[in-house]
Amino acid sequence: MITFETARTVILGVAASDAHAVANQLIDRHLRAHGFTVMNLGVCTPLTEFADALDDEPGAEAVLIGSLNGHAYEDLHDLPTLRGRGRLRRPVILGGNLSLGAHKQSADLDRLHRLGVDHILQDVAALVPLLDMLRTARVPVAHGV
Amino acid sequence: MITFETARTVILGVAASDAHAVANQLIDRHLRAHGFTVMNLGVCTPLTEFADALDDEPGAEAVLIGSLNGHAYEDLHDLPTLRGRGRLRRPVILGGNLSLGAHKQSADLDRLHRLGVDHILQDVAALVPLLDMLRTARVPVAHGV
Amino acid sequence: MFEHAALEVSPAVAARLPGWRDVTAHLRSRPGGRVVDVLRSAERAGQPVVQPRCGVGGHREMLALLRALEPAGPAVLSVTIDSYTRLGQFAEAARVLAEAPERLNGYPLVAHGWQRGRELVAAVGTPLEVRHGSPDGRDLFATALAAGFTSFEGGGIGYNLPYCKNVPLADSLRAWRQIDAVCGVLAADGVIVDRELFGTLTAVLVPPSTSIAVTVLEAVSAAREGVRCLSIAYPQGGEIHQDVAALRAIRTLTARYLGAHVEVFPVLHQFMGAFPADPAWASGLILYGGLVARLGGAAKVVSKTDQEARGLPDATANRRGIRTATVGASSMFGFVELDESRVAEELSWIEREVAELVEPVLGAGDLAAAIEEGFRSGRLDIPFSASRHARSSIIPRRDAAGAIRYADSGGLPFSAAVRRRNAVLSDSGGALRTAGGDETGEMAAMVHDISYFSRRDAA
Amino acid sequence: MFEHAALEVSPAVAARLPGWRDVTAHLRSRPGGRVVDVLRSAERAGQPVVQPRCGVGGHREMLALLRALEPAGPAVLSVTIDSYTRLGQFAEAARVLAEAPERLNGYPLVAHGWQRGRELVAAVGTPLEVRHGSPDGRDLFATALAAGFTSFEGGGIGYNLPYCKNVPLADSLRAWRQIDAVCGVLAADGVIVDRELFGTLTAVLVPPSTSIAVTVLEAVSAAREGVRCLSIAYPQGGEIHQDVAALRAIRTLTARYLGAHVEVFPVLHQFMGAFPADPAWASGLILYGGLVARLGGAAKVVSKTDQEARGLPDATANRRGIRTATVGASSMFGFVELDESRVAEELSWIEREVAELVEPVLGAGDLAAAIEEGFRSGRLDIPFSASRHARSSIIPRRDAAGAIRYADSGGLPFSAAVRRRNAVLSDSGGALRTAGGDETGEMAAMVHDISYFSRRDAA
Ligand code: B12
Ligand code: B12
Repeated sequence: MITFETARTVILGVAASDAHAVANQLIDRHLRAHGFTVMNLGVCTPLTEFADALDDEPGAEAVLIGSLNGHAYEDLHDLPTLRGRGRLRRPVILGGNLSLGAHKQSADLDRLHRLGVDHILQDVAALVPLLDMLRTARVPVAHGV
Repeated sequence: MITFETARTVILGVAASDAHAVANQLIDRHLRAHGFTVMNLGVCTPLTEFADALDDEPGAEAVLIGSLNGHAYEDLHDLPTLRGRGRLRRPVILGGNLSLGAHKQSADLDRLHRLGVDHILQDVAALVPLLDMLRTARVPVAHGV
Repeated sequence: MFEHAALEVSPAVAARLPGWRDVTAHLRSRPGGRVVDVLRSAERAGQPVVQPRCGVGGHREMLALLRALEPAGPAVLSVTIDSYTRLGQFAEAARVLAEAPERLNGYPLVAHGWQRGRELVAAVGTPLEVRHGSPDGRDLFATALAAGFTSFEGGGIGYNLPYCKNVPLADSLRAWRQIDAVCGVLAADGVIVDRELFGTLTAVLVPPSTSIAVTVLEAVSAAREGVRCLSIAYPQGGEIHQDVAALRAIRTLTARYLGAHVEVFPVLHQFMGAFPADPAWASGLILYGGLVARLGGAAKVVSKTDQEARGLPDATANRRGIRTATVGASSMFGFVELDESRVAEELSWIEREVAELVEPVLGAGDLAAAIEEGFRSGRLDIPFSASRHARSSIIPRRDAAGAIRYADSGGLPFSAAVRRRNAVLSDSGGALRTAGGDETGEMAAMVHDISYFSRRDAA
Repeated sequence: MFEHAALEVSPAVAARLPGWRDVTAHLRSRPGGRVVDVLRSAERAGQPVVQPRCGVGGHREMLALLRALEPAGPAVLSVTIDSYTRLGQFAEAARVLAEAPERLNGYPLVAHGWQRGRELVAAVGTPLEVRHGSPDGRDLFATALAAGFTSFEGGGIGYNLPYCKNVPLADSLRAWRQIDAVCGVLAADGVIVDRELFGTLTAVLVPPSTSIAVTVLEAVSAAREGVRCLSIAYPQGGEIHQDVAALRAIRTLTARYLGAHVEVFPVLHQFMGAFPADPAWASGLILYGGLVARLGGAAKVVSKTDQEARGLPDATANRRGIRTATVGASSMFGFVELDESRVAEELSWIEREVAELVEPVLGAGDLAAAIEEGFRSGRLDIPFSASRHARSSIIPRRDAAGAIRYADSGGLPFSAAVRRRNAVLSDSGGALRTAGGDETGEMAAMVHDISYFSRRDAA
């Protein structure tokens, strides 16, 4: 296990209408194994709850949201409003099964980016490298504007 | 078993390039069970062989040709020529798998009709009724003109 | 205005519904046939019938979907409900329905209303079941009853712990007791509503005795409320001797704990964990599920599709799934015989484990309170709980043959013999695992076991 | 100009071919890998590899087809030859190729010429086999060798009786002896050409001992000519214990009659009779075939497609068939165990029946003459012969379990014990048959048995 000088914290959770728990729990373990402190909000977490958590833990590097049930867009619907109010100003990283149906279109992801999602990952293995990269290039308030 | 006053004869065979024997042998038995005399020329029978058989057996009511291997059109290619020479002037009844591929088009059958095939049957059960019908409506030299 | 003393429906929903007499009169007319009759005839035939999952947002689209699936020959069709409705967020469901119905992952029956529900029931000759995942299913149940559905899935444990974060078990158990009580009233009146219990739980590496313990507790609770027809679902785990034994255990254990006045139909959910993405492996797994259902004596098998790993299936894939499951459950594979002594061995251990889990709970005076206390203390538990109200301190693992064992049974009150067997068998699986990616130990083993079938993806 | 003393090639074809040294040098360079290596590694892995049938008229289309199928993971690919070329009507094949290549039911390799054959071999990394059905395969063989194919199907009986009307067995046996002799020369030189024997025969209700007797006779003949690598194909009949026993009998019987200097690879042809039209039943049957191949210890399984009943498959269906066969032959179905005592019982009877058929023939001085005389007298026979040179006086029938028996063994020199067992078992099937349409007795029974799988057509 790798340890870091400074504790690194992330906020993790599953989107508002989504109860899929397995990937969430595996990602939690994965990040802990890589030295992160994980504030895991679990399944069925509305955006406001992510925002509240970030208020409680302002040192968190990023907000990681999983969505499996096809409702990613609807569940992140209020991201622009929240960001407009100055909340959730941290990289939002989204992963899972991000639209309905077996035939995916790139428009599905474009739509999510337009809501303000900063990074979309297919693969959990890309998570830690992305977080490392973001820390290096950190411009905390640049996100969500 | 049904018996008839007059013996009824048909000529049966499988198209020139086609070796599929099973349906041919079942149809043979089927027709015999219905009182027909069957001149079965078997598999791989060129049209000229059918024509020769009809010359030998001028009382035959019809010429029944099976084609399973997808070569029906090619194997019956010379029907117009033979008919033009006054041969095979008897109803030609065709059955089997009459074109290549799993997706059949009605054009495949039209093309066979245009060669001079008189009747195309999907189902062996329709054979005896068709032969009965043809006998009732018999106009022997009308075919293939 | 829907009113029944046994069932508290939220006023807004109740106001839109017809009266109790209209509802029961309509049910009594059996508009779309009854699920219970289908299940009974499956039992008689000794061959499981097939039911797909299916639900889309729009009403017209839902009608079209049911009509598209019916020719594939399912004996029961589903109306699968969207996530918002499941969580009681009817307004959100209605908003998305108005804006973009194609973005709902199921049919929002409450938002559509019971009249449209009746249209669904009338649209096909096949009886319908509502499948959802609502910790509190009362509003949906009232709407479904009014619509004339004769089968309703769910239970106070199985529709809570996998499906939400923070609904106390006391609340969900109370909600489902009310639903069961209404079914009891109806049953006493000759109107049989099939109640299906979701033993699938969190679907991933669920040990059979965990699944069955939960459904036995729910079944006993339902039977006490007067329910007379129960479908008890178990999720295919992947090792056929264990799966067949589990399906058979549903019969032996419900006979033991319920008595003969309740009809019980074992149901197999085809593999509910991470599915292979490759359509050929997926179809193979679907066929395999049909096979397990028949060998285990299930009355029904709920089918998957070859698009499962990718997203909600289109109608074509769903039809294919129904047909493939039908073939798997058919006499074409009648030659498959299992090592019956191995099945019997699994069966007896499943029975024992379930007994050790449920008997302390059933012995208590207040069943609901005992269940709640069980999960609080960890003497009842499920893996990967979505809810905070279960500890998830059990660690499931596949053994060398692929069967699911308790590598750690957490706070479960297992006897030493049960623990020992599970420990030995769990260890046997270790040798087969190759570390996945940069993960090690525990985590790699878990990912490996979750990916048991989904690893099979190469051309 | 192709010349080898052992092989008489028609002058027109020989004139177009390169010389013997060029041909062997090219083969020795192993341009596309060797089929024998693939088969050996399948044997080592204990898992059958999959090969599709595939052939279209046009050259570009054939290249595209091979490239489209390769990603599905076959270990061997086929170049299936059109009916005109099979019958030696090269001019007719060339005419249709020029006019409308899409109307040919296979690839006319002779008309295309050996250079294009080399392009096929070079196009894919998977080795190729020529599959055809030519009573006299010499011209095709010479062209295939020049093209660099390392596997060539056919034999003097199996490529005569099912494939033409009136070629004397003496002629076909002589032609194939020449082909085998050339393979013998090559083998002595280290160039192994796999020779596959078509035990499938007329494909419909072929009793296992008939299939194996024919291939054993062909194998002995080939081995005497020096062939060192034989694939021996058996067509899935539909009853798994019988089919598994038949595949195992290929090993025991070739060990008995050939000796150890010939490598033998049992091959299963997935069900070769009337296929179900419904894609789900068809896929189930394809998966089933994969299963039989693995359990029977086949080195290779030749796959069908879910379009089999309808017509030549498109590439998509063919890919699906390869994948489905692969899944069926995989460890996903490793749990299937058979009643080994039943398999052993079938095996011993198959061995006995084959012995009773072949030993009188093998005992004769001139093998070819004895084979010819066998078929003339009816002491050798096949059902539904396309050729006049077999009597087809045996009547095959399914027993109650679906296994294929001799209801009438015609002139076959079976012992009383064999006859008795076949009679009893054949009768057992009678009760299961419901008369089809207006046919009665014999005919209805035959249609019923032929339609064993294709009856399964309803949604
Ligand atoms: C298990 C399962 C369930 C279980 C979940 C139990 C639980 N509480 O956890 C149950 C049975 C309860 C369930 C319910 C439902 N499910 Co579900 N479920 C699955 C299934 C079979 C496996 C999911 C799983 O656990 N996989 C194992 C984990 C480890 O992998 P994963 O979840 O795929 O996650 C990977 C990646 O997506 C990524 N990832 C995931 N999250 C994140 C987050 C971040 C930040 C990053 C970077 C990456 C990442 O990393 C993971 C590892 O590779 C999938 C289909 C499949 N894949 O086979 C369907 C599936 C996800 N479910 C689906 C649906 C729709 C539902 C339901 C809405 C019911 C319905 N209408 O069919 C309900 C959900 C109700 C609700 N309120 O959300 C759909 C989603 C449809 C779509 N997107 O088009 C799927 C795809 C099935 C399908 N084909 O229809 N489900
Ligand atoms: C058995 C079989 C063989 C056996 C035949 C043995 C023999 N000599 O009889 C073998 C293995 C040797 C064989 C070889 C070939 N076959 Co083949 N064969 C079949 C198979 C599996 C079953 C045929 C059968 O006997 N069915 C049982 C009988 C009772 O039914 P039937 O033949 O379908 O006939 C019914 C109807 O068509 C109709 N009917 C038939 N004839 C007639 C005649 C009349 C007058 C009437 C009214 C009705 C009628 O009545 C019958 C009863 O309902 C079919 C596919 C299938 N159906 O599953 C392929 C099939 C017919 N074969 C096919 C082909 C192409 C070939 C080959 C050319 C090889 C190749 N390229 O793939 C060679 C033929 C070589 C040649 N020279 O002809 C293709 C035809 C393709 C197409 N049309 O698109 C098929 C459809 C397979 C496929 N999907 O590719 N085959």
